[in-house]
Amino acid sequence: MEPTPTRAEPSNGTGTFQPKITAFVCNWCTYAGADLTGTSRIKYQSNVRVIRLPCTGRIDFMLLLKAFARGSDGIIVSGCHPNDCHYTSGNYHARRRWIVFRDLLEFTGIDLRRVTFAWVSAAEGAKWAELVDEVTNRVRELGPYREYQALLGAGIE
Amino acid sequence: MARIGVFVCHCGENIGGTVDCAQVAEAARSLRGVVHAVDYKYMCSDPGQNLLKEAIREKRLDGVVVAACSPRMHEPTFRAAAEEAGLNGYQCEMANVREHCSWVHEKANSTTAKAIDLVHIQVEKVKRDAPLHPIRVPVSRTALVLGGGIAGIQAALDIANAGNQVILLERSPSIGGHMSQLSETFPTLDCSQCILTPRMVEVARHPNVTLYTYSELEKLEGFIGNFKATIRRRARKLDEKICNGCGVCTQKCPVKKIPDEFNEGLSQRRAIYIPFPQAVPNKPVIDTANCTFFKNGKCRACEKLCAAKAIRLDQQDEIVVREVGAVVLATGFRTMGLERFPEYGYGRHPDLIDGLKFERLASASGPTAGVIRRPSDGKIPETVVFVACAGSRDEQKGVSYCSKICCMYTAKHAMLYRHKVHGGKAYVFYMDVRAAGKNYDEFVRRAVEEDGVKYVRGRVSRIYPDRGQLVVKGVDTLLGGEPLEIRADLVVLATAVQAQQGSEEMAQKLHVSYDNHRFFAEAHPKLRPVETNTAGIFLAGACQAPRDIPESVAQASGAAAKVCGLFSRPELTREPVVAVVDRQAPPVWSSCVGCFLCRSACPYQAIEEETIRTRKGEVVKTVARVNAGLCQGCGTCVATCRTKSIDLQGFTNEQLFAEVMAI
Amino acid sequence: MSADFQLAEGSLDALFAAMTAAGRRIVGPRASDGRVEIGEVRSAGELARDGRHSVASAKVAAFPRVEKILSYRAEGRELAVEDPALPARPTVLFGLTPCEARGFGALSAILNWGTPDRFFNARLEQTTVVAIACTRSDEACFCTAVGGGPDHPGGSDLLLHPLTGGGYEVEVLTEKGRALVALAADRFQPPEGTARTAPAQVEAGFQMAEVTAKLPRRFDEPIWTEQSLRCLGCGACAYVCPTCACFDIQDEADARGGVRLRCWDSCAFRIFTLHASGHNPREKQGERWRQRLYHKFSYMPERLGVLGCVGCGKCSRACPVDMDLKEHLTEIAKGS
Amino acid sequence: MDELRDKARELLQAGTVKVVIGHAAPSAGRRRPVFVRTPADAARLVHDEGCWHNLATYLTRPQVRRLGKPAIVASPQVLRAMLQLGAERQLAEDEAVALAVGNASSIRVLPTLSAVEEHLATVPDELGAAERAELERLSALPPAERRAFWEEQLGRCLKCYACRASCPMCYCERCTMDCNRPQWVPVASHALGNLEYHLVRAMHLAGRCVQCGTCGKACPVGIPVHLLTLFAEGTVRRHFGQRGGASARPEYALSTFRPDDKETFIR
Repeated sequence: MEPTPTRAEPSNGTGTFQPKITAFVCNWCTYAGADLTGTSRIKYQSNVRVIRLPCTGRIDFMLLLKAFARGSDGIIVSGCHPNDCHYTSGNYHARRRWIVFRDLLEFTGIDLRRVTFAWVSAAEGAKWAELVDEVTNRVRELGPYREYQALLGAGIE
Repeated sequence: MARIGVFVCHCGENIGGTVDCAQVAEAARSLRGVVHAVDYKYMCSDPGQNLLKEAIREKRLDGVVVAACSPRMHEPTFRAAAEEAGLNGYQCEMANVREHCSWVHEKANSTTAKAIDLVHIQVEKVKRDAPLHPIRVPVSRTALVLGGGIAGIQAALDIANAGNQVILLERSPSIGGHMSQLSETFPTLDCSQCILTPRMVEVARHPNVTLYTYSELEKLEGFIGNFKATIRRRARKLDEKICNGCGVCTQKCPVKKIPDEFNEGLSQRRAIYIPFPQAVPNKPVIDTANCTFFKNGKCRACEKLCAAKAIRLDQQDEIVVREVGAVVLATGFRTMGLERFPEYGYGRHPDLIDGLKFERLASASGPTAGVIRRPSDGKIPETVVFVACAGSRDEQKGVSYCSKICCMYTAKHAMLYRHKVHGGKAYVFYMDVRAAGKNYDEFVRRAVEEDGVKYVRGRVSRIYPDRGQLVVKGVDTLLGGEPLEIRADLVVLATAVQAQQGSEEMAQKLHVSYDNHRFFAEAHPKLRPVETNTAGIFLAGACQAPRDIPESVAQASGAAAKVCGLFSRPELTREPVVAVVDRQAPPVWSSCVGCFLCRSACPYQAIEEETIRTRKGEVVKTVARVNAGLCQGCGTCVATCRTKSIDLQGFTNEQLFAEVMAI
Repeated sequence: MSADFQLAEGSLDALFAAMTAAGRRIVGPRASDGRVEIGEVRSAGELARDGRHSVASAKVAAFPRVEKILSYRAEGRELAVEDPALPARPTVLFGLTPCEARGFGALSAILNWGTPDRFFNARLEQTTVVAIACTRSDEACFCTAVGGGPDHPGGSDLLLHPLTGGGYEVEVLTEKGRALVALAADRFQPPEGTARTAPAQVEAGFQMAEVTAKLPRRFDEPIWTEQSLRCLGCGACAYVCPTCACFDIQDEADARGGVRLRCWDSCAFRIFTLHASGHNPREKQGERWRQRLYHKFSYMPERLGVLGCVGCGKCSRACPVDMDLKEHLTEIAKGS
Repeated sequence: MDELRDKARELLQAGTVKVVIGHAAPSAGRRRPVFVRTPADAARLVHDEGCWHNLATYLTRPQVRRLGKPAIVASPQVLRAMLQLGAERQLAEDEAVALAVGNASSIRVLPTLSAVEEHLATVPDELGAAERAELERLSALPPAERRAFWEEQLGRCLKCYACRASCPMCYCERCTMDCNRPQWVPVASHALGNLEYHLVRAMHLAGRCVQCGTCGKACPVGIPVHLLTLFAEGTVRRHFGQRGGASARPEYALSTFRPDDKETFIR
């Protein structure tokens, strides 16, 4: 499907490319960590849009595909560190899923530099800011994910 | 068509200073399904909440999005407000435009643009919010306490005193546990039994407590509030009700040479015996493994001698099934066997003993009536070496952790010895002295400074017998690793505290997880220390990790408080954020194919089997069903399900899909 | 069968060049690692001409796998609907088998049944079909049983008859064909009467009249379950069939807008007839297989006066479990 | 061949089974699944290299289940599929009799899944050399070329679902592809719909795939879709030491874990 452009593309006014970053985070660690970034007033780039889930175990790999299909240039997936899962083992299951899925993406030639996995705890407000900035900068370097967006609409007469 | 209301909060300058809230509200108005959008200075204030309530009533809203702070902050506030206005609380979502936006970005169009996206995401979510209702689970207000040591006794008493029923289960013939074996207790040196036995009696007499000693848990089914416990009451071979505990049988029994467990084998008991004088219940039990009658059908001496005619040699084990609402695990610990110490001669030498044996030697109720005599020849030892960290903090022995209590009881032992044997020499080999705790360090210092116990920092490399004594070879690392050799009459090893025998089986029986040392695992190391990851099952005492008495008691009371909280209402209500397996009209019934691969994904054993039958009772198929009582709502099963037959209320596939599509 | 022109082997490339120059897209059977596909061919050399039964059908030229039939966008609260421009690219389907060419007739009949299908018609309008008579056949072929033949002119604008000495005799069958000839008139010589390569022998195996006569009364017989025991319920047969016209309408949309697509669908799929209620009028594979046959050999002749089959045998070749249509029809014809 | 027919005939005669699922040869070049229900018909059974279908697919098919208890001519891949179906509760311990052929010198009659598991213990479970080579070749390509390869291949996909239909592990009554609330994967066979379909298929087979390659052979337009599932299954075997079709006990790699599972990419 042809992605309909988001209403107001994030733009820092300088006209440089502003990547669209989608983040899938768990409620108990990374979402709370991002809250801490806020309460600590640590600044980071505004390109990221956060989808909140209860646990990384809930993150269906399909959601990542949908984010790309929606025109995301980069994706962040983040949750509790091993052993810290609020549900004791959701992140362990997630980790296995990621290992397999990431391998498969690579095998089909999808650009892994655009998918970042991280453990960010509720205490790592600073790490969240670094993570978002690092991913945003890297993806800005890479430019729009044209290869994937070219798939949208292709094969439709 | 949805009727969504959007409320954009300025949070004073916190949001308003960075995000153009009016523009966000404006943009929200253009979203399909949004019929009302306003911005306001402080949404969490009373006027702000009233704004929300009025709009819900007047605009007949079926969903609201509050763009403000983090949902982790004010979601309850606004959900409650929505409820008051007659909207289901779960049809209220929050867009986090403060912590995730205004506080972390500069004032810019892009920041406002992000806020608009965040609102849009939540609008798409709330459109698909189903009204949810807290889950109610009936609770049977009886607690099962596993283990009759001090932790179990304390938990049982606290729960019972709050007016609830308790079943206290103990594997051995008497309650009391390790604490009943101790002589004195640190740091006060008050007599262990003097403080414990009143509690033992109290719990046994308690009208709300059913005491099952000499009994074991066969299996536990069900879930929080609704467990079904199957208990095996092993046959004591006598009628407890009739037996008056006179003890004649225990004196006349011809089988005499059985090592006494309570005295750690330092004395002997008969085949029919009462574990120890203050045992509760104070009734004998026949040790069928050693009783002549059970070996060759002869003897029956006890039966003949019993005036009360209480002996029942034909008595069989009894299976009792009880409904319980909660379980407290208090199965305690064991200590590492001396056979694990080749360097110390595998503890084959009678005068090389562990801490518990020493407790019995020092105990007034012990085999030596409290006089310290070495086991080999009953001689009063002139030199005693105490070895701390025997097995603890030792990877070779598979114990990486600190056993926590050894430093304290070793100091206590040395002190007791010095008190009882004047002029006796006491050495303590240690790695570090860990005496954190109220009056603990003072206690250790007292041993050194007042009672002249010699503390040597270093490991003992070898212990071997030599001319009626034990040669202890070690080094004093504080004296530059100078080799040290002490000829001792008695050596006491402070052996490592380990998980109870069979704790693994117990964990599997109860579906609680355990760590790699077989100690039961708490639900959260900091915030849920007395809960397990299985709802309704709690932890007390050393079955979770090495603990001393005050900690065990405190934790037991903590667990009891959790149980009482659970029992305080006839039903327990839980967040309805749980997984559900779809059910459809026949002939589909459910899209679940019953592969049950989701089962092992569930951390809470919440996935059950449901056999679908036609009205005629023919089996259509067996599908998964989520037990709402157990499900905690992580959603791992949802992501595992190939047929998308399981969904998570509050985070449904449709919602997450729509959220991504809104970006 | 009379020839209008003769076309030398060597003239094909010139013809291709002329067609390309005239802005025609040339699509035809071409060999691609071991298989014959339908795709763009730039030169005659690329064309697969002997035993050139392509796996998929050339129907894609007029009835693509996926086509956009409208798109819409949210403007404030309103939806702005856009009609896509009708396809304008003129296409020459070159070197089809006569059976494939005939397929367009049946396809057109069903897609235009009731309301005309403007998308299909617009594409067909732009399409010129050049068939080459078959000199070979395989065991899946049964065109002769369904009113066609290895050199049947039906559905073609031009029909080429291979000559023993190479080159072709050309039958011009329609105005479209004439227009194509005009693009390289000098290459189309008057016929010299050279011998044509004998058309393939395609033995019918059964009498279609028998089948059409028997179907109505065999509806409730176990034969359908029996024949379809090994059927996996995939859509391979329908998707390679030159006459299968079933489609699904899909909206691909988000909160801001979307597109409405027409996508191929197949009556072999379980969910093809699955109702929202869970009820499925064709719950069993046998019922779905029966539907496929009845639609092609009973309903279409009855309602539209055309058979829904051209005997190309593509379905039999594509089927992963060797569901052989010719064999099954023979069995049906045999029965009482 | 004779032995196979004899064994089948015996089972049918004895009434042990109602149907024998095997292959027949309608003509020299063709092999097709066949359902033999009379002792006489057993003569139609063939087994050779040409018999590529994983017949276990039929064990879960309603129309075949209606025939009664089956015996199935079983290559090692079929046997593994049976175990995996057992692990996923789609096939009971003694619901089907396996006639083990292939690597085993002579036909072995395996009446239960336990017997199947025992038998398989002696049969190596290795990927074909050709497949391994192709996987290595593709993995060695620069990402851009790999992408181009799969774009071209999947671009030809008709979404006829022959790969899904022929897979013994694709027995779900409602496949993710058929979910429309939400419509996770587009129905259309356009570039995106095809890519997503094949990624999902591979993910859903990771840890369950018995590496029979039937999906690839079933594809009418010759897309090597089996490479995707083989690759995903390979990842599972490499990282977690678990494999599809290893036993009839549920040990699904993606719903179990080890706290020390190794990865290199999570920061």
